[in-house]
Amino acid sequence: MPVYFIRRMMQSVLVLFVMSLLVFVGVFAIGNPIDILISPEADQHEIERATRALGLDKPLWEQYGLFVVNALKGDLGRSFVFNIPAIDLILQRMPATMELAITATFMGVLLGIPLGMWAGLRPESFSGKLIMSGSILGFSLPTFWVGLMLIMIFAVFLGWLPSTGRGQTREFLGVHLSILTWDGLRHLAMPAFNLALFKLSLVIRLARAGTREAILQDYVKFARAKGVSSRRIIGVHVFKNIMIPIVTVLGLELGSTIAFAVVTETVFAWPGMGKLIIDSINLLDRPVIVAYLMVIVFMFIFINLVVDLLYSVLDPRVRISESKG
Amino acid sequence: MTGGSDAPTLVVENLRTHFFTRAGVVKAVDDVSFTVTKGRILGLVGESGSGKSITGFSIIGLVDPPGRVVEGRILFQGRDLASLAENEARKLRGSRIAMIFQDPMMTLNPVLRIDTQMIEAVQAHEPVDRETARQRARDALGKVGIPSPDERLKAYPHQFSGGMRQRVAIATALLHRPELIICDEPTTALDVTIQGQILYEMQKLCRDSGTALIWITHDLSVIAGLADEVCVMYAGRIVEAGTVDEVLDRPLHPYTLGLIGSVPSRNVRGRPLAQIPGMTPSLLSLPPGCAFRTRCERADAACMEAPAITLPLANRPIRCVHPNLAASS
Amino acid sequence: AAAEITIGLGADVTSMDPHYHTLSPNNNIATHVFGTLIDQDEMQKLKPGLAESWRIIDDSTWEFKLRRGVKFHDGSDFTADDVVATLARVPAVPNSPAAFTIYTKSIAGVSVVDPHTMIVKTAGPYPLLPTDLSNIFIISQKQAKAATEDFNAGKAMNGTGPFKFASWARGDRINLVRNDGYWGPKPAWDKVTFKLITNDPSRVAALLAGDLNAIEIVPTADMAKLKTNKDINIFRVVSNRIIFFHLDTDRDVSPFVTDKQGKPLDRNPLKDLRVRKALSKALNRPGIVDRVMEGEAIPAGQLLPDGFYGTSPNLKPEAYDVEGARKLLAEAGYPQGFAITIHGPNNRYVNDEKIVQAAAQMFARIGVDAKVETMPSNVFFTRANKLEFSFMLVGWGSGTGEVSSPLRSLLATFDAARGMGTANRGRYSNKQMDALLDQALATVDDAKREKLLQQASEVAINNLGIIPLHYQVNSWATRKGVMYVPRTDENTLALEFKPRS
Amino acid sequence: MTAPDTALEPALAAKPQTPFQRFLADFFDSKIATAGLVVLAIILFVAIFAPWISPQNPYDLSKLDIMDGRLEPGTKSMDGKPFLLGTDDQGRDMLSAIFYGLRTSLAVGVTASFCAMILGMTMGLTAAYFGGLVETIIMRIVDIQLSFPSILIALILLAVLGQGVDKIIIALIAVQWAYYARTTRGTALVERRKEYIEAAQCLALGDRRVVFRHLFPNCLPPIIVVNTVLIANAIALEATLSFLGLGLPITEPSLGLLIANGFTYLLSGKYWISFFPGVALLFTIVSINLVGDQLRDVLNPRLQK
Amino acid sequence: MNPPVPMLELRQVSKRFVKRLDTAAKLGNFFGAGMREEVVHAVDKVSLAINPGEVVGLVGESGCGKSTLGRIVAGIHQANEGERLWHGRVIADMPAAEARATELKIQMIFQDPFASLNPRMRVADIIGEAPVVHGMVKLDEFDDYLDQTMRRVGLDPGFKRRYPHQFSGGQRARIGIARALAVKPEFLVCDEAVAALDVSIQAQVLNLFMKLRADLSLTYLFISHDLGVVEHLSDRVVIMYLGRVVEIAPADDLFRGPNHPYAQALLAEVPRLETRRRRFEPVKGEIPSPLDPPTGCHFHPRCPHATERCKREAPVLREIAPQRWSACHLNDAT
Ligand SMILES: Nc1ncnc2c1ncn2[C@@H]1O[C@H](COP(=O)(O)OP(=O)(O)OP(=O)(O)O)[C@@H](O)[C@H]1O
Ligand SMILES: Nc1ncnc2c1ncn2[C@@H]1O[C@H](COP(=O)(O)OP(=O)(O)OP(=O)(O)O)[C@@H](O)[C@H]1O
Ligand SMILES: [Mg+2]
Ligand SMILES: [Mg+2]
Repeated sequence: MPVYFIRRMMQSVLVLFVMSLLVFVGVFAIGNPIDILISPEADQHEIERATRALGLDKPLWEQYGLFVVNALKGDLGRSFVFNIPAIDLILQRMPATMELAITATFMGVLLGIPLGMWAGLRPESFSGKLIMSGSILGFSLPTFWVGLMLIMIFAVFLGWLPSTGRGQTREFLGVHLSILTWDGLRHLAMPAFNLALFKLSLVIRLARAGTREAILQDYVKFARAKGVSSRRIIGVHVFKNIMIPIVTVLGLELGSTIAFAVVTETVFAWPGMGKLIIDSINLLDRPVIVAYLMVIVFMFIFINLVVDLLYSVLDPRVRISESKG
Repeated sequence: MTGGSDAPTLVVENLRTHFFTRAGVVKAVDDVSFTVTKGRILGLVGESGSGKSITGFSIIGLVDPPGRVVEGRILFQGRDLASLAENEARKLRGSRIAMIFQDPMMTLNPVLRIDTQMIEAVQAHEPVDRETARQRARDALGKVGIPSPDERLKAYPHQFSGGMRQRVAIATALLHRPELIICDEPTTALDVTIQGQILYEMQKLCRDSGTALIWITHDLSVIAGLADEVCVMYAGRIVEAGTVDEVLDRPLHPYTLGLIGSVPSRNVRGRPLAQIPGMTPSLLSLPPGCAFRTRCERADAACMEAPAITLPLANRPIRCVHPNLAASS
Repeated sequence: AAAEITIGLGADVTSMDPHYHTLSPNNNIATHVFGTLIDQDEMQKLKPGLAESWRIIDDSTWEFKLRRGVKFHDGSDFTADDVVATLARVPAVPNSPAAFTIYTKSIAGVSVVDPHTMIVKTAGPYPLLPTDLSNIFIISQKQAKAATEDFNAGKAMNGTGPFKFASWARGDRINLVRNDGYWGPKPAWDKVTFKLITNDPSRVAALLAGDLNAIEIVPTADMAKLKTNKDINIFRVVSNRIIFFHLDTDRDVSPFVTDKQGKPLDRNPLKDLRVRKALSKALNRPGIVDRVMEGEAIPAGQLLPDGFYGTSPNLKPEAYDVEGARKLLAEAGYPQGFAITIHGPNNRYVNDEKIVQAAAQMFARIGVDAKVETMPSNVFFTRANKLEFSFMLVGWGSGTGEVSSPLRSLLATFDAARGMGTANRGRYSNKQMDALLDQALATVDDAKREKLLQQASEVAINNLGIIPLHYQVNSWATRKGVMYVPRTDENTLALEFKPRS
Repeated sequence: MTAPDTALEPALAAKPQTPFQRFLADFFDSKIATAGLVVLAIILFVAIFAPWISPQNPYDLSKLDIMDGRLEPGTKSMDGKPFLLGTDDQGRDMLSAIFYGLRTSLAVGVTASFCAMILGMTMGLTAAYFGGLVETIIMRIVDIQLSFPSILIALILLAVLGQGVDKIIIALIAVQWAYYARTTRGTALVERRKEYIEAAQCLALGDRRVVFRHLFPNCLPPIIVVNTVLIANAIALEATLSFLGLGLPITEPSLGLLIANGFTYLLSGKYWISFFPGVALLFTIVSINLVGDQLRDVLNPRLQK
Repeated sequence: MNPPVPMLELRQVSKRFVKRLDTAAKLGNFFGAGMREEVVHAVDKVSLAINPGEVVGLVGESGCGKSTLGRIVAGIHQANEGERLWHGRVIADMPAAEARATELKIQMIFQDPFASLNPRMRVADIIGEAPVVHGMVKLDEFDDYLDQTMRRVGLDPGFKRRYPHQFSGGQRARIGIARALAVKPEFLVCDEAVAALDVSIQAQVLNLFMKLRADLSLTYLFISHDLGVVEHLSDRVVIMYLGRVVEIAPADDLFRGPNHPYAQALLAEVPRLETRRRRFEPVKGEIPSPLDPPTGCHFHPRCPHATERCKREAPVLREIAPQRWSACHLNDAT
């Protein structure tokens, strides 16, 4: 366990270092934030003052050094645009994104596993083929396009669901969650489904492939030879086996789900941190970009940890503790 | 023991199991008949692909599509299994008839604990609580010689060696004291010393509880040491049957003869083995007539007709028009 | 039942601090909560706000009479001391990327005569002082030391405006409630919710779905459809924002002007007025307005729409004239034309990218091969400021509502120290224009100044220091039953939304 | 005995000759995959021959007229030619724009995936064959790269690099090479342990020969599968990036950019500007995925029967 | 009289497979994570001499290191310790060209008829690649050489344009043999070369081996877990248990009377056609994990004669009779 931690940490520190350097050089290369932020009527004096205020007058390496020193102290800098600590900004936006990503993942799992298992058990049937064709569609449709179609259908034409935004939230353990209110849920439904679509297809395929492979295994045949009912065989023997790849892949995918929330958040005006990063890139709000990357990396470490733990619960062959001598 | 000691546990009559594949019909089991008696071991030998496993699966009702039992009767204590509804068949599986597979690494679900897999086998047939079921599982493990069964129940399959797993599988098969156990090459993947242990357990079991056993293998030597009767299969058919001594000492069918000659043994040390030329034919494109015809030195025009089962000697059914009656050992 | 309105905003609000960042969306919210000494009406004409009246005592001294009986949201009285505290805070806000000091820099000193009278001294004659002050939000002296965080958290959101701050969910929504003690007309709404929906179609969809009562910045693409929708009202007014081409009239060799084979030219054709004229004539402004802008723009002939302070009645949009353009090009020595790259932002102005393409199409018709290169505004403005381009699409909104603003920033000869030509990315320079402008900026008399500004405009535009294209139209859409008074300054003021009676 | 035995001749003769023929036979086994391949072939044809079969060159601004903008499908232009699928806001014939857009999208997707494949494969093979420190370094980089969402890497890279076909290709390569490297290494490690590699070593055939003649060809099937998936991914990712405003220049729109461009007109009923490109994109990605799916089944030794 | 120089000799050869700790694990250990390197002593100080023309059988249970030893002999694995000699000369010390020529003289035949042939090469290339690369045949003689090699192993040269998947298991085994024979080896290592084949096919291939031995005067190291096959073919038999050689004996002597208790148990367990309905008497215990082998004599936990000494001290291989070597403490007592 500790070794596992150390391995992850070493990797992450490297990622952080590379990414932050990239962002520093990148933002420097893209443009000067002052050019965008400053009022067009500002004079030279005002421009210089603003440059100094944001610390952009120093040479790049000095800015980076300062950042590293501060980052080690836990300070990731203040947003140029919002003038609040970048990390606060992100943490404020994070619950919305996490809520979206996690709901989407759950949707993917809860719908995907039964569908995939069904298709895996009846690969030749019409329904099975239909599910698989659907999953290819899910893979292929661009998220943004689906998002707008959903709005068109469910909000504009049918008027069943609110079109955009986050809806009413309720505070729970210090974070605002929309999942706790009816209004919030209604707002969450479409964007979550939009984001879930890709996961759903993925889960369907994993579940189908896993099921197809599992039912050919001797242990399934042996279970049948024991006289165990097919309900139990599918529900326990097959299910537990297909969960292993699904949990692994989904866990790793949760990161990209969060990242791809950028698109969904843009379409549904969901006030998460994906939208924030796009805006920050547009406004060259470097501290926010860097802090965002940091947060993502830490989230990855955490997610990977959870995945590995879950993995070891599901698959006794790879108990983490076993690598211990 | 009730009834006569020679009351047949299982009678298979004219069993045909075919696979309807896109490339054509695979006659994996083609007109197979035999009888297994209480407390005795029937050996089923043949080379790879000759239909031994499918015969076993047909009996226990686990032939998967596109395969299907197309003809024949499987009389288990008088009931025809071939015409049983799936639910009825399921009730028999594991309780009255059990099966053990070849690869001990694959027969146990790697992600479930041993106790889960054994308890579910108990509960599938008897409405007992978990504790009782666990008790039963523990006893069964003890019976097959697994030390400290209590702890072992909580283990996962990967924590066992191959031989131990095979014993777990046997213990699972024994949970309901079945009248018939079908063993599909259960020792092929194991080392000789471990194979010895398993053979020992099975022999003891047969002797003590009078269970009838079908032992599928391609290894004539194992059959020689273990079985009472033997059926030799070739290309989906039984070509010769009889008691072990009779068949091994006086093989009538040229194939059996060749098979015995192929086994390296003390008698032929250093000398070329009496090999059968050619290779086993594909079941998809069997030559007409006797399937062994193309590899047989005795083959002639008469073999163009598919040979029927004959009884050239008492109790020695054989499927050949030119039985090797002169030979004796 | 309480009257509520939910309004969709098209740009994100970054801070509640009214003096942190002079950014339209921020200022828009501040306008609701805080008051200014001088207000701008929907046409950006100045009108009394917290100051009931003001007058010039001499060229650099102004007297302001403050409104009596005005109370802050916390109940305290509004006095001259609050103004002093405000003016003191403006330069003291840390980390500001764009400070409000650009509106206070002319002020040399402030003195309080009595709680409702104050004197403001400017460094020299500075006619724009009232205009500048209309951008400064007055806070209570109690909040003189408040930090930006305090405003963001709502603690310091204590103004004299028509609405009180209720809550702010960053990036999502802002909630305001009515200030019953407002000195001006009573707002029609008990509760106002601003939802931030920066994605255009989403905003429209939300309005159509009935989640919003009104939206700002109606996408031009949806205009036609919305106009025919019986449930929707549209409110439009020409804006103070002009879209134009800036062009390199300074360098002898300009980086993106070449001959048709891509080889550099020995002289810069853009320095030739005939060429500039030809390019201007080649632009089918009505076509762009009609097709690209869906009618949501007005062809431009000068720096601000007619009627704004300082605009010249003599300046009209250039007529579309391909033949004339070709002739002029031939006269200038380019009968075969030349090649040019038009640069433009792709996420800054309404349809910016499409306008550039359309212009390129039109230049092709007179033999000028135009390539198009658009980029995100962050890249665009940095490069433009480094003078990397030859011909670029830009826009200019005059917050002051008068022509001096674009003249000073876009057309005056670049002079960093004096703050002249700060956005003059073509480095246009004309002595005559500079002189007229300098004179105007030092003239306090409004009539005289207007005359000078008109003259300066005429010089600059006739000389094509920029090529004007069109004025944008600001538009709002509401669900039926809600009315709005559209504003040239792009502000979306809840006060101005009225239920139809 | 040692005489060549011919008894098995008839049974084996029925089988097709080369692995490639066998592969083809397996591939065309599935109707839906065959359909996918046909669609893909049509799409490829259109993409390659776009300049010759399009009614208009939509990338040539001098050929466009904004006065033709946003015409409905089927209407005639000012000079009489019909616009089968309508026009976009610039007066581009949608049909031509889709043809050219396909060309751009496919070119970007294929080029990027191909370059990524070369790079990733080299890295993966190097890592697998040499092992040791080289492997550790390469695989660490791969791990790091893969532990970061592709869209973020692309976003940041594109922000840094700016717009342009070459830029987006670079970004896509940067995003994708690691997948190839990981796949290649994975397969190579499996293949390397197979006995035929040992046999080649035992025959003293030399490292280079073993890697390129024996190891490499056997690593190809999974890479081909990954390649189809990643081409589809690259096309979709490019579309998404274009939608987010980073990506290709507006004057030479890809399908993604066409969709993004028409996105603003969806609510106003001018569906054709984004709908038709959307359909084209859909067909492209679906057909590639169908083909890839079937390839996966056919090339997967575990499912081979 | 000097003993004849063996054709191939191994001296005190060891092979360990180590799963190393990465930096993170080392760091972890620094904080007391207690990670250990996993070491498998696949081959542990094995000495072996094989004379020209001899067939030496190598038997033992799965995982005991037979294949590893075979690969060391064939030069595929490098031993961690010990020397490999060819006609009395250390191969590692030979000049590069000579070492290469020597390696070609020692060829290997593999177990898996599927995995041991490159699925993407035609039979002609599989067999003919090495001789061409090493310049052993001229191009114009290539076809003849190929045909001859194929015929020698009983393959129809008409099949040479085919791919491996178009052959049956027995034929593939023949292709593998032809591939080895094509470089004119003198010594063949056969690793379970017939284990995957059906009995009837197995007999064909075994016969082929014997014929080739006679025709080409080959020397074999024949690895198998099937004692019947080894007995049939070998002149001498080497028995391994968990990486160590426990007994070396001429085949006749061994099958008449094995010395080492493990050899005795092994032989007792072999099922034979001749013994009918015997009562099986199993060896107790499981095969220990090579990761964590027992102390002293590896066999002591399963040995019916084990003493205290067996637990502590590993017995060395001693010559107990002419040509017979055994590693058992019991031999000391007598
Ligand atoms: N699902 C299936 N589809 C088509 N043919 C099948 C299928 N399963 C088995 N067969 C065929 O049935 C025949 C008999 O198979 P079976 O498994 O009974 O052989 P076996 O004697 O048990 O061989 P082995 O010793 O290799 O286990 C084989 O030729 C096989 O090709
Ligand atoms: N490349 C390797 N890396 C790590 N361990 C290995 C490797 N090759 C072999 N081993 C280990 O060395 C031991 C001996 O392996 P080897 O293959 O020589 O056994 P074997 O006697 O041939 O077994 P079998 O009869 O199963 O083929 C085994 O425990 C195996 O796990
Ligand atoms: Mg079988
Ligand atoms: Mg081995």
